[in-house]
Amino acid sequence: MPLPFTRSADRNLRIFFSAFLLIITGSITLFSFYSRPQATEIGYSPVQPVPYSHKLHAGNLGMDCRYCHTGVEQSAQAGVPAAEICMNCHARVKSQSPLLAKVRESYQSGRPVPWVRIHRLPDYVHFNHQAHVLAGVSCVTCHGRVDQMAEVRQVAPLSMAWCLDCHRDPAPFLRPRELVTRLDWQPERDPRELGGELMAARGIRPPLNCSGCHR
Amino acid sequence: MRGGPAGSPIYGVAAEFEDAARLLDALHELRRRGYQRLDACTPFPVHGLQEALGLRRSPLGWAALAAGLAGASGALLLQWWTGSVAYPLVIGGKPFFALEVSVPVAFELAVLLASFAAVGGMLALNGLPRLYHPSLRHSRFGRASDDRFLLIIESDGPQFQPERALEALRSLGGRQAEVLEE
Amino acid sequence: MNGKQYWRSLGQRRESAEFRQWLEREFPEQASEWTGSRRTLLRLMAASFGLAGLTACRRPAERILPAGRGVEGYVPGRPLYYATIMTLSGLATGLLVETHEGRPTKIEGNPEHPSSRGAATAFAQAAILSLYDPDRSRSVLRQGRRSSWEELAGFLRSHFEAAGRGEGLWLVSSAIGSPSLARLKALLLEKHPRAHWIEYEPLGREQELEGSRLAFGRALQPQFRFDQAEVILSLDADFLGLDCLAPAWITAFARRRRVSSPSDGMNRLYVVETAYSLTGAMADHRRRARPSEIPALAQELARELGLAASLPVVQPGAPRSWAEAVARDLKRHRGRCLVLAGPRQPAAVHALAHWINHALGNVGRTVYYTEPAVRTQAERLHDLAAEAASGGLRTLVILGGNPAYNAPAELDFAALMRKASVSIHLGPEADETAALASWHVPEAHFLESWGDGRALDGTASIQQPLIEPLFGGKTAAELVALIAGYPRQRAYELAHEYWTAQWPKGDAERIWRRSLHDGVIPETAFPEIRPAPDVPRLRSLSAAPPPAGAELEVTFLPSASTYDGRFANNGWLQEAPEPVTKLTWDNAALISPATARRLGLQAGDLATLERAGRRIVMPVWIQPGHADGAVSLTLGYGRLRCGRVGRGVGHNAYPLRLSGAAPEAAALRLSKLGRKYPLAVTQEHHSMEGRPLVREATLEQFRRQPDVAARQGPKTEPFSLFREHAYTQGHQWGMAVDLNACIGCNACLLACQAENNIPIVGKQQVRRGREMHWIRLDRYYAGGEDDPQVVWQPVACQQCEMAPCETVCPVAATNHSPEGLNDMTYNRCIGTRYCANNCPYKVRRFNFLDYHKGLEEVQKMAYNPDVTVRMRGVMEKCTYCVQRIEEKKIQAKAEGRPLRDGEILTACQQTCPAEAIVFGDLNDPESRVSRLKRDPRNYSLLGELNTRPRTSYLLKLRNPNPEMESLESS
Amino acid sequence: MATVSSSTESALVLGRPSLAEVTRTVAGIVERRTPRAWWAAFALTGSLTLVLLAMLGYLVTTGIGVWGNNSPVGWAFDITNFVFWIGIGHAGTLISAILYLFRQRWRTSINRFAEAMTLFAVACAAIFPMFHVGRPWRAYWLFPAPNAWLDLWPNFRSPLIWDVFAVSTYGTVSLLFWYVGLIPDLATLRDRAQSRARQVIYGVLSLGWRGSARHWNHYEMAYLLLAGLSTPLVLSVHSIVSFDFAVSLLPGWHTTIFPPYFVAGAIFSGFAMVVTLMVVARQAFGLQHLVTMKHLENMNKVMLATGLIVGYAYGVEFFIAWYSGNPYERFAFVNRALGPYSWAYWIMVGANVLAPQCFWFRRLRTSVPAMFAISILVNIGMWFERFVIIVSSLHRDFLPSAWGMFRPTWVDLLTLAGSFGLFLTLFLLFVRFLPLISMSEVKGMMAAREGA
Repeated sequence: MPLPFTRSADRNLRIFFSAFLLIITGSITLFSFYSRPQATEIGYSPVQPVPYSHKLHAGNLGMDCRYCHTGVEQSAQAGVPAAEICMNCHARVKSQSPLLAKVRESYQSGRPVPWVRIHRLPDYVHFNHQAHVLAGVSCVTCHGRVDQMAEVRQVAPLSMAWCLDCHRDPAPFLRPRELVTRLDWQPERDPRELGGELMAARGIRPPLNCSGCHR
Repeated sequence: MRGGPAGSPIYGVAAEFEDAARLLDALHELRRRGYQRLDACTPFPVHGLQEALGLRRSPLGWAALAAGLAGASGALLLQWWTGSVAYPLVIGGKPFFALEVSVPVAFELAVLLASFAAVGGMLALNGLPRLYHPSLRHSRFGRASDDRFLLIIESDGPQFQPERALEALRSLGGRQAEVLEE
Repeated sequence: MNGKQYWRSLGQRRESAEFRQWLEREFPEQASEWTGSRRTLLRLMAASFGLAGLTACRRPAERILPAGRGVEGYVPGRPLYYATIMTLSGLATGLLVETHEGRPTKIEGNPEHPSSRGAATAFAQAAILSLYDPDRSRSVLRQGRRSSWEELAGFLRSHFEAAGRGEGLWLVSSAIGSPSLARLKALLLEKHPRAHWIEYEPLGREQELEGSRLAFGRALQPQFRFDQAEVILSLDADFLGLDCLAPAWITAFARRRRVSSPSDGMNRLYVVETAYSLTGAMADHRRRARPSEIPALAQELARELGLAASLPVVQPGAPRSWAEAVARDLKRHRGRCLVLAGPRQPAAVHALAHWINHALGNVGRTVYYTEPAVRTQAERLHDLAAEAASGGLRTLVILGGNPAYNAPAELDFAALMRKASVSIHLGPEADETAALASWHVPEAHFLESWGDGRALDGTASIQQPLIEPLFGGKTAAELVALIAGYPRQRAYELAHEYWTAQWPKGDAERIWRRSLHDGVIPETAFPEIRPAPDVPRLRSLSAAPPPAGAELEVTFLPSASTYDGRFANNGWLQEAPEPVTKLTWDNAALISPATARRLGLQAGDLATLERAGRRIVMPVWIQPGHADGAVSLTLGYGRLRCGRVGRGVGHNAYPLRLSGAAPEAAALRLSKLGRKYPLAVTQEHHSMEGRPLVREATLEQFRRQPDVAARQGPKTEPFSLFREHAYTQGHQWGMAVDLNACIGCNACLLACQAENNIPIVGKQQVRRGREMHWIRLDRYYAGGEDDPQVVWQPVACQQCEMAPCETVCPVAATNHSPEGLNDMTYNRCIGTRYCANNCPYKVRRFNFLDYHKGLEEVQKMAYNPDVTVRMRGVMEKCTYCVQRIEEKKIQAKAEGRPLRDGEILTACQQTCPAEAIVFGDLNDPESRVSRLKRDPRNYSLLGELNTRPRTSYLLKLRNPNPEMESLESS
Repeated sequence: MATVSSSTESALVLGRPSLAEVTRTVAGIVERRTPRAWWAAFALTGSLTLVLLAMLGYLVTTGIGVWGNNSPVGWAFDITNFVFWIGIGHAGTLISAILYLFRQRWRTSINRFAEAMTLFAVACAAIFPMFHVGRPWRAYWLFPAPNAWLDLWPNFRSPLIWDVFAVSTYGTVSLLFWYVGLIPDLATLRDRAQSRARQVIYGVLSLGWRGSARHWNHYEMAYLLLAGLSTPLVLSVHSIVSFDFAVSLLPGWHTTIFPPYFVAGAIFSGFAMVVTLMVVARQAFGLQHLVTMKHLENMNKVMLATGLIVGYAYGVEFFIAWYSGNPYERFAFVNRALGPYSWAYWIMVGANVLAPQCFWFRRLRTSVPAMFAISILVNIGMWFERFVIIVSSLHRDFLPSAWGMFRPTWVDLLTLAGSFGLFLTLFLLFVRFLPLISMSEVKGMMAAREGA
């Protein structure tokens, strides 16, 4: 038999091995990076059946979130408005606009407008809008500056780790109840300090145990 | 073909010996004659070979010890951090961290890393894996992993004289004395 | 345990080889994942599990569908509660129904309603499942082919034009408690004076009314005040169980068994019965007697009380001395005692009971009389049969009920129906009767239709729907209105019109709305009537039946799962173990151990039962404490035309059931068939092994040493090797269960099932030991195998402070909340089952298979949206209804006030008619639960393991008559 | 080649073969063309392995419900098989490590074999904890990997987590140990290779080993270290496996004697399995002069010793149950011996305590058929030991109301059979492609003997 290996064998071996390692580690890092909720969730902005602009209504016209999302202070769900609520104004304003055809149709027939859900939690997570709003957590904390979005897009990962960040240290995210829907509001003093006072005043102790959210 | 065209760099010369005893005698003799860079390929660890070649005791033990300690302390740190810093959960009414329950994992990790150190260190110190080596060029190298003993005198630079080395090996009973190219 | 021998079962008692085989046999040959599953996993959950952490692949678009127009006062995501009623055998009980987004999801008792007082029975709890039962009939059928209400209307108009004065028109309806329907009945009979209308209930109580007719000369309804009675004698009346006409009875009875200090008193209960009932289990003295012995005993008692002195002595010996002792005890408690007879007893026995009560001055105190709320007339079915035989039967209208299945056997109702040229059947499902009828009309469920009804005491309520009829069902009233050609046709109009007519014009609407809100209509209870006994008649009547020389006597019992068969397609009820036998998905012929020995029978043997020339095949079950020489047959099984769940479950006993007074005593022949039948029971695992699990003492013992509960446990001082967590901050939830009040009904079990989306697993899985109920009603026998006592112990997760389950979970899926809850996080669980292995109470339940598989949309509507539906492969268990805790906490915070004690009710606690379960905050020293924890009777189950359970139990007490100790021992 | 001499011969190598002969005998097995018998055996075990895969597939797609497990018997065949295989996996490391440290020469010709067996047993064992969970696709939560979604970690108080670390460490270290031992022999195969393919494959596998003095210097130190590390490791692994039970509070599980008792049992079963396989292998490949009666007899002696320890443990358990006065404990053990699962208990006692007593007699100790039969009995017995501990303790614990019975399903049985298929398949591949006796060590030993 000839020699098992020639001089070049070792170089080839090393090249082969390092290439192998590179591919493995590379793919793992890439996967773990792009599978982070930050990568998968943020930026989701589907096309809605009606081109409703929060920028126009909440931003320019300065409507309060609660005008449409009526449940937010009384219920777990903030609620998406019935066509009726749209028609309160649009019976007069832009009453013939083709963009609003679906809304008018829904109002007539009672058949719902099929909005596409953007902020979704798995059904084993029991998030409660009422509890958060009453504690003084602003809409903006989870939904971002909706008043500047023509089309709403998800701005937060809404992952458990992300929720926990706030539940562990809520102070910086709290504000007086009445300012909850003021998306542009900035505290004039140190938010942590303010939040601390609010926590003390309202006895805010966000749950860190599982059944706080999973039931 | 063996011997090779003159000019091609020479790794050393090698010859085959019948058994371990003759190999050892030869080695002693060669060292007496002033050959420093000697090596032997044997099918099994031959006792006295280390002494004959003047090899130092392998330092692997220390590597393993260090790795073991690292493993144990790393494990303890992990368990303390996850249990009482990252997400302290009340479990069975027990403390967030206790040494007692942390022992098994610490021990296992210690053993694991120490073993890695031992094997990794062995390969590193031996320069393995190394598929090609000049000594493989010896015509009877195959027997060195079977029942023969190969003695190698490595070249120690330009002043190295293969002919004298070959002569020395033959004189000490080495068969198939050959020059090994790089 | 104070000298008592606890044992598992007959087989186990004498460790026989057959028994061991039986144990082996208890488990089927192979793992059959149950195909007839009823519910499915919300796929979303699985999906989100699967997707979690996947790369940025397109997310499936999920839709939000808001209503086109808002609904007044309705906020999406918030449950609403409505008052309504459920009617069973013509008697209404008040309910409070929770709805989410317009779908009823949970039923509670209506605190305002006199017959429920906030409690709900197992049947009421399970009604939700029946509402969403996809097997309900979905359309009008003509000769079995799809038809329509309009077509029926057309047909009826022409048909009844011809019918003229109603010759040959017979109507068979279930018992009518509804005033508005009663009025329509009257109208129809006015229009068709020749027509006949029979109110029939297979479990009717004709004998009771007949008894009062004998005693007072007129049919009267006895109304009991159990909370006034210190001594109660029940003659075969299971008034805590299936003969219970109002959950409030149980509440009242249980109140008299609350003992918190040695000075407190408690009532004493004597029970004479054939089979082992819930009432028998509560008894301080229970006497088992074959059916024919009970009247004799009643008469004996009357004689001892010096009433029927003229009557002959029927049976000397033991019953006599027993009767003596009871009589003395009754006499000692004049005006504070109560004697009642069960519906299976002949009129004479009822008459005697009335007489005795009167004589002991109980009338007006522990019992009073009113007009009967319902009058059924099973006997008139014979006239119908006669008419049919004579060919006079033209049109037969069956309003609810299933007579073809449950009418007295000798009538052969099926043949009778065929004789009618036109037969119309109204019923919730296309059942045995529907199959024979020329027309079938789907009946609306009570949660989807308007109506009204009366409680036992006469209190009327409006039945208001919570959802549109899912399958276009109609009510009896609507059908009657159609037949009677009444101008108004819609159920709402019929009820509304009737009631508003009762009230002053101006106020009518206000009262109507108020009645809807409260669930009761003011001033509708019957007035009390003070009847005088017809003593000469009573003297003359002898209760003793002709001496029955029968080898075996037979008695027929309602089923705790299907009642009279109507709930056969309800999986929750089918899987709820029968309280005493712990049988699920089956019925069996119950016999006593001695009788079994005599006939060489073993549990599970198939036998043929023959009576009056009719024969059926049924497995036998050996029931300790059953009367010798008698067989008890549970009705309501073996339905052939029924939904997928109930079809062919169990064996039909109706073919052996004859009508007429006390037919049960007629002889029965039982012969072994030599084959075995697989029964799914959990009972073989019910022995105390001398362990202090259920701690029990007599009132005397408790008075002598109030710490008897502690003394019965081992003397241990548990300590821990590490520093423990302090549970002193905020709320600390705990629970106390009063074993002295618990009557072992399954209400809590079903309430829990409904509240927590607990799946049913089917007979095969139950046989494998995989039932999913979060709360288990442990039943233990005490005493000899022929006549043992029964004790109950509801066991759910004990929420241990030092939970063994938590330590061993490798992924920390179960851990402790700061409020002392043993949280179980389904979405973190990977299903090692290590926690269940390490749980000393074995209260954790594992989803061995996907028990929510293959579910129709309509069935998903029953889910409670506040509770996650668990997927295959995860562990689940009781959480103290944490979803309710969180809801109330948020509500209190929103209203800026602290939580009130008793504001949070767990599902089991809320429905418990005996008020045996108390939940609350242990950190509040004044909360009810804290006070109970200080009660001397309080003890922890397996406390010696130092698991620190948050649930504890209160010592079970019995109040035996000292005079009778000697009798018992004999 | 030398022939087998009488069974009274107690040398470790018979007939003084030359070094070359040793090489030829051992390497020959690998170089000869595949015998028909091997193919037959491989077909059999291979199909059993496919059965295993099918069963696991059915399990994962349908749920744990396809097994007989129930409440209260949450663990049954799954964990029984796990502990059984892990136990088998103890002989290898024990022989190679502990006997090495004690300079037991007789280990040399069996250690490679035993180590391979260890690896394959651990492979089989690892299947069960992986698949006994209700949601295997989430099993990775058992490892302390940070997770961007949840921010959650394993519960390091749980013995199951200790298992994860112990078993994976044990598997890895055993693999290293085995491979390091193989390197010189792989070099031999490389040098004897008759085809280019073999030359390259064995060449790469041997990492270019030259048997140079420097190599041997570090090599022997590394081997010594591994031996030193594996010794406590092998003891720790089964101790930790026993913690799964000892740390719980279940009567019949919560027992302090478990760690030593389990370790002894593991060695017991491991040696039994080695004997079972070795007896067949040496016959099949004519290794009687390298694996001599002396080896087998020594192993039988070890089995006798460990068998006695195990028997003692059985006894002590009962004594302690009685002595502790704990009624639950007492019941658990009475129930074990007389309850519905007593048949399993008595099979266990018969096979583990009584059967090995035969080894008191030299005649039986040195009779191949006898030791084959007994070793198989012990294997069965040790499987039942785990079954008894797990099932008979679980099925009747504290609250009689929750008692139940376990009845295996066909899936349970086929899965167990399949795991044997996998084990034997791997083994057949091993004996076919790798030297099943450590040539370098045998040679070293022979040389040492010449020297002596």
